Amino acid sequence: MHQVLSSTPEGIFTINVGPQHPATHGVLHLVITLNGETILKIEPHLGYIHRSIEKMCESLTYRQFIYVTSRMDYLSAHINNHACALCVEKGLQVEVPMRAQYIRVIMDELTRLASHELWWGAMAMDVGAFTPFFYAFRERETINEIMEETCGARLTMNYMVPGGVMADIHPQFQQKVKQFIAGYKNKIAEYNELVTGNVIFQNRMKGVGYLSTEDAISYGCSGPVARASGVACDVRKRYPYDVYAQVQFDEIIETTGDSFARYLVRIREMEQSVRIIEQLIDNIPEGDYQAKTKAVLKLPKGEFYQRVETARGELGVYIVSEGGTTPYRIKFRSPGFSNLSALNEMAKGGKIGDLVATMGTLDLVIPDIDR
Amino acid sequence: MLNTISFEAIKTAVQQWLNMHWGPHLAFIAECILIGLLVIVFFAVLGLLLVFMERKVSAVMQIRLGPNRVGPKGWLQTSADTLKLMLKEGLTPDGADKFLFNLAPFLIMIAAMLIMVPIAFARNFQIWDINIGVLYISSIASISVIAILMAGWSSNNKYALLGAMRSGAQIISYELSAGVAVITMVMLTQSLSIQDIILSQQNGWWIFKGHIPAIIAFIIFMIAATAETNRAPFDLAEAESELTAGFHTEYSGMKFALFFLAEYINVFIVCAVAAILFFGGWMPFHIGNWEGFNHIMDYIPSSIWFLGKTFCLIFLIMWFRWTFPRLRIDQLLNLEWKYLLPISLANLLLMTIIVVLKWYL
Amino acid sequence: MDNEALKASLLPLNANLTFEEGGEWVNVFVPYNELKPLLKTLQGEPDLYFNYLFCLTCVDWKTHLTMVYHLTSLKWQHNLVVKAVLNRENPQIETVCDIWKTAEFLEREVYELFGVEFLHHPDLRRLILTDDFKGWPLRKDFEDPVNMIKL
Amino acid sequence: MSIQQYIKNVFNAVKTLLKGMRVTGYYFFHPKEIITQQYPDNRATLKLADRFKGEVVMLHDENNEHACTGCTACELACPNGTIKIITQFDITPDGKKKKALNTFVYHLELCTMCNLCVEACPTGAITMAQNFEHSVYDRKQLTKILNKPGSKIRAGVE
Repeated sequence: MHQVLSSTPEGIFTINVGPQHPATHGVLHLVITLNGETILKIEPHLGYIHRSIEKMCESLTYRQFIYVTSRMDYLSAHINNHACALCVEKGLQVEVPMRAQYIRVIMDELTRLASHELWWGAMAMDVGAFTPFFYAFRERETINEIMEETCGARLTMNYMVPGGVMADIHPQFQQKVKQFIAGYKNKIAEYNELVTGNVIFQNRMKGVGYLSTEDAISYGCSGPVARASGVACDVRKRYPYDVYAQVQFDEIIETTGDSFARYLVRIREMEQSVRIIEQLIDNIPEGDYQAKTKAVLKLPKGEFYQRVETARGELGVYIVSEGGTTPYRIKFRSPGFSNLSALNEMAKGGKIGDLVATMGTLDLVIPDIDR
Repeated sequence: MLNTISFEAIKTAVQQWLNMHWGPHLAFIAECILIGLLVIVFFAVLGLLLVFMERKVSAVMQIRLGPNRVGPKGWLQTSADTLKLMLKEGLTPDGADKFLFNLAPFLIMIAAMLIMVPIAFARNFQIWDINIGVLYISSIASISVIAILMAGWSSNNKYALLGAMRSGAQIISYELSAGVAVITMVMLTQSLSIQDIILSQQNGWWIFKGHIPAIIAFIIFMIAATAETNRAPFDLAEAESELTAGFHTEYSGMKFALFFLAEYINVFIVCAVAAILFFGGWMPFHIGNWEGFNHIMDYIPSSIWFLGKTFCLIFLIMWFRWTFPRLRIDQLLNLEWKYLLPISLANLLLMTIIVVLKWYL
Repeated sequence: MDNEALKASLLPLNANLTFEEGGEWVNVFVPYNELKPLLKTLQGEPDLYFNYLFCLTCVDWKTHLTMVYHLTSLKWQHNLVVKAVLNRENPQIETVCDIWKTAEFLEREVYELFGVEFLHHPDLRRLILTDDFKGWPLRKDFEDPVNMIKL
Repeated sequence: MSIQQYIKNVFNAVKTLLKGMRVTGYYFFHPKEIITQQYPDNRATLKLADRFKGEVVMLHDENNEHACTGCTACELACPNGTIKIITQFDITPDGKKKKALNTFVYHLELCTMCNLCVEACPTGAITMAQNFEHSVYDRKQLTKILNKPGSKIRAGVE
């Protein structure tokens, strides 16, 4: 008979998860070394969706390059744009009007909600529950409609521009957001009933994919992944930008460091996002939505770094300027890239089912990793 | 009797006609062929119906509309899908063990078909009332695991192999608690024959008059049945977010459709068995000696009773599937060996006491 | 620690440090062969405690390459940018992935996009590009007539 | 694990499962909650947001006049080279040469709807339209000429 399945005498064999695999949410490729069902090693292979955005940005002007960044972490497109706009503003030393700052932060938090919604649905799907996906998309759809009305697009909005936002909010924006927020709290309760409390789900999540505090710091993890391991790293708290310094919200920190902690951090972060929006939505000050900037932006010679908190963690925009209209070198420090590098540490020794649960709670967006 | 056009009447008429015209031997052969054809047709219709039902149930639970384009209200959707699957090329991978690879889907269908034998669809309408009906069902049900292992191994695909191995561990362990739950009910009826079991529920179904042990046995049987049919939350053999499609990763076209069909047939069969054991099969809803009430209930045809009960249970299993996340393989085995098996054994003891003391009605 | 205090505490660590003025954070240049011990001290010293490497990248200045390490201390909340100049023909530098594990992936990325060779790196393979890819894409002189569209 | 704990565990587990089933059960018995939109069928009632960015169009008034001066600000603002403006020199009545638009070429296949050209336009000649059904059989059809044949610049627009 022909040879069936190559493996070593000890029964150790490798399988390829991805680039097309339901659990990788995109084109991530993991080479997994297995002993039976137990994972010995995970090696990520990246680059299936690498577009070299950094190189592209070198030939685009400071106004133009922002739209490309929506295509990195497409689930927090607003926040990516926000980071770039802030970085350019830092170089230009432009004061952004208060109205624009308020709008930006509300948009950021709506984006975060939408992103966490999608994560919640997709993660429930990873562990085998299909129905939550649709409930999550129902809420996400409402947010998208609000976005569409104000920004003109649903996913890659390109709404933030250096100096403010591209257009004023839609007249119905405030009313619609308030309506959404009012109904949304019940939805979180429903999510908890359907998924969080479920005994099967808790068993799948608890004690799985453990990441210690030291490792989280050493691997450069950020966002909910690091906060679930007890690292206080919320950029919104540590280095507040725009009006984040003025709003009241809690930095969610869990200390258990397992998948369930990461899950809880995100769920509770959704509540905090709601809280931020509630504080801001009624108090948007009157005024300009955009500061006066020159038609052609030129950054002074120097280096500018801006970090923001996306739904996945700390996004850094590093612009090296030679004084021209285009950046000399631009680097995006993407949260997913660092979080992914810790995957081997988390999933080692677990089962294949654990790997899926762990990857689900990492909330990987592959274009963000590959850029 | 009440039902002049019952299944029983049709069966008797056909039998008489055949015997009258063809003589006993030929009539027997003709009957066999007829039954075979009936079972195949029944399978096809059932498959289409259950797939459609699953899609609609899941859709409404997921705040969607579900299939609604092909035919009135989408009723022909599954037929269209079947047509598509038939037209698709049935690929056999190069590295596969071709004989086993092609055999496996048929084996799983044959196993499903064989279980059909002792199930009573209506009053006196049964292919063969074997006196060990329940035992026969439990033993034939285990054949499907061979087919799954065969499919997984012969595919020469690591995902398929992992899925098959999971499935093997799962089905073999859940057979135990399903078996014990069945034995609990056999204690009550004191017969293995399906006919006897149904008739013993003449004045009330076992779920109502069997006290707590019957209810516990029912719950355990439903859990074990869900596991045995490889359905969520126990669909580890397929677990599409982990193993893409598990043991049938490499199958396509009609061979894949057979696996798919077999899953639904198995769901139907386990639900039918549960309906027979706990809800009296085709037996109408009777309460003790309320003659009037029982009489009204008898007007509803027995086949409706049987199918109604079965489909309610199928709905329950579908409800499970669209609500719960999937278990992990070690948790799955934990659940069986640390929870279901001890509980069902204790339950069996309890039932024995009840039966010995004759506490049941 | 504010920028001035940080500068003051950095000075005794290495005699060859040069500071770059301007910018939000302290920018310090260090000879590439002395980078590793400096970073090790920066991470270990309890007063500095730069335990979080949040960005590691390289800039091609056409005449030379500059490695840029962005460090922060989650405990003291101060930031530092350490830079090292490499020659362009044969860029080599010690790996820092035994100090911060995140550097393993970041260095692999820099290796394949800039061609910087990290000495003693445990697994210096291409991460993003295909194994037979020629050239260092993020260098300024990289040309790819097929895939690069000049507007 | 004591026997009490064991029984408690089993009961709690069953309770959480039933809670989950209640949620899905609620939606099963309340089909009003269904949110599916049957897209191609609801074209008549489908209303897109006014700001929806579907494609770039040039505004023409009833006299077939537009406001484009051919200044190429949009061409410069576009990050993808979507817009190509071909200009010509008109002779004004007082005998001077004046730059004017000849053809406004718009490559829809390259456009990312970033709205930068509309922002850059000094005269408000172009805007975003709410059309999103762009699929065609030939890619060539996606290259559009936005100024209508015979159109000319509106008087007074500089």
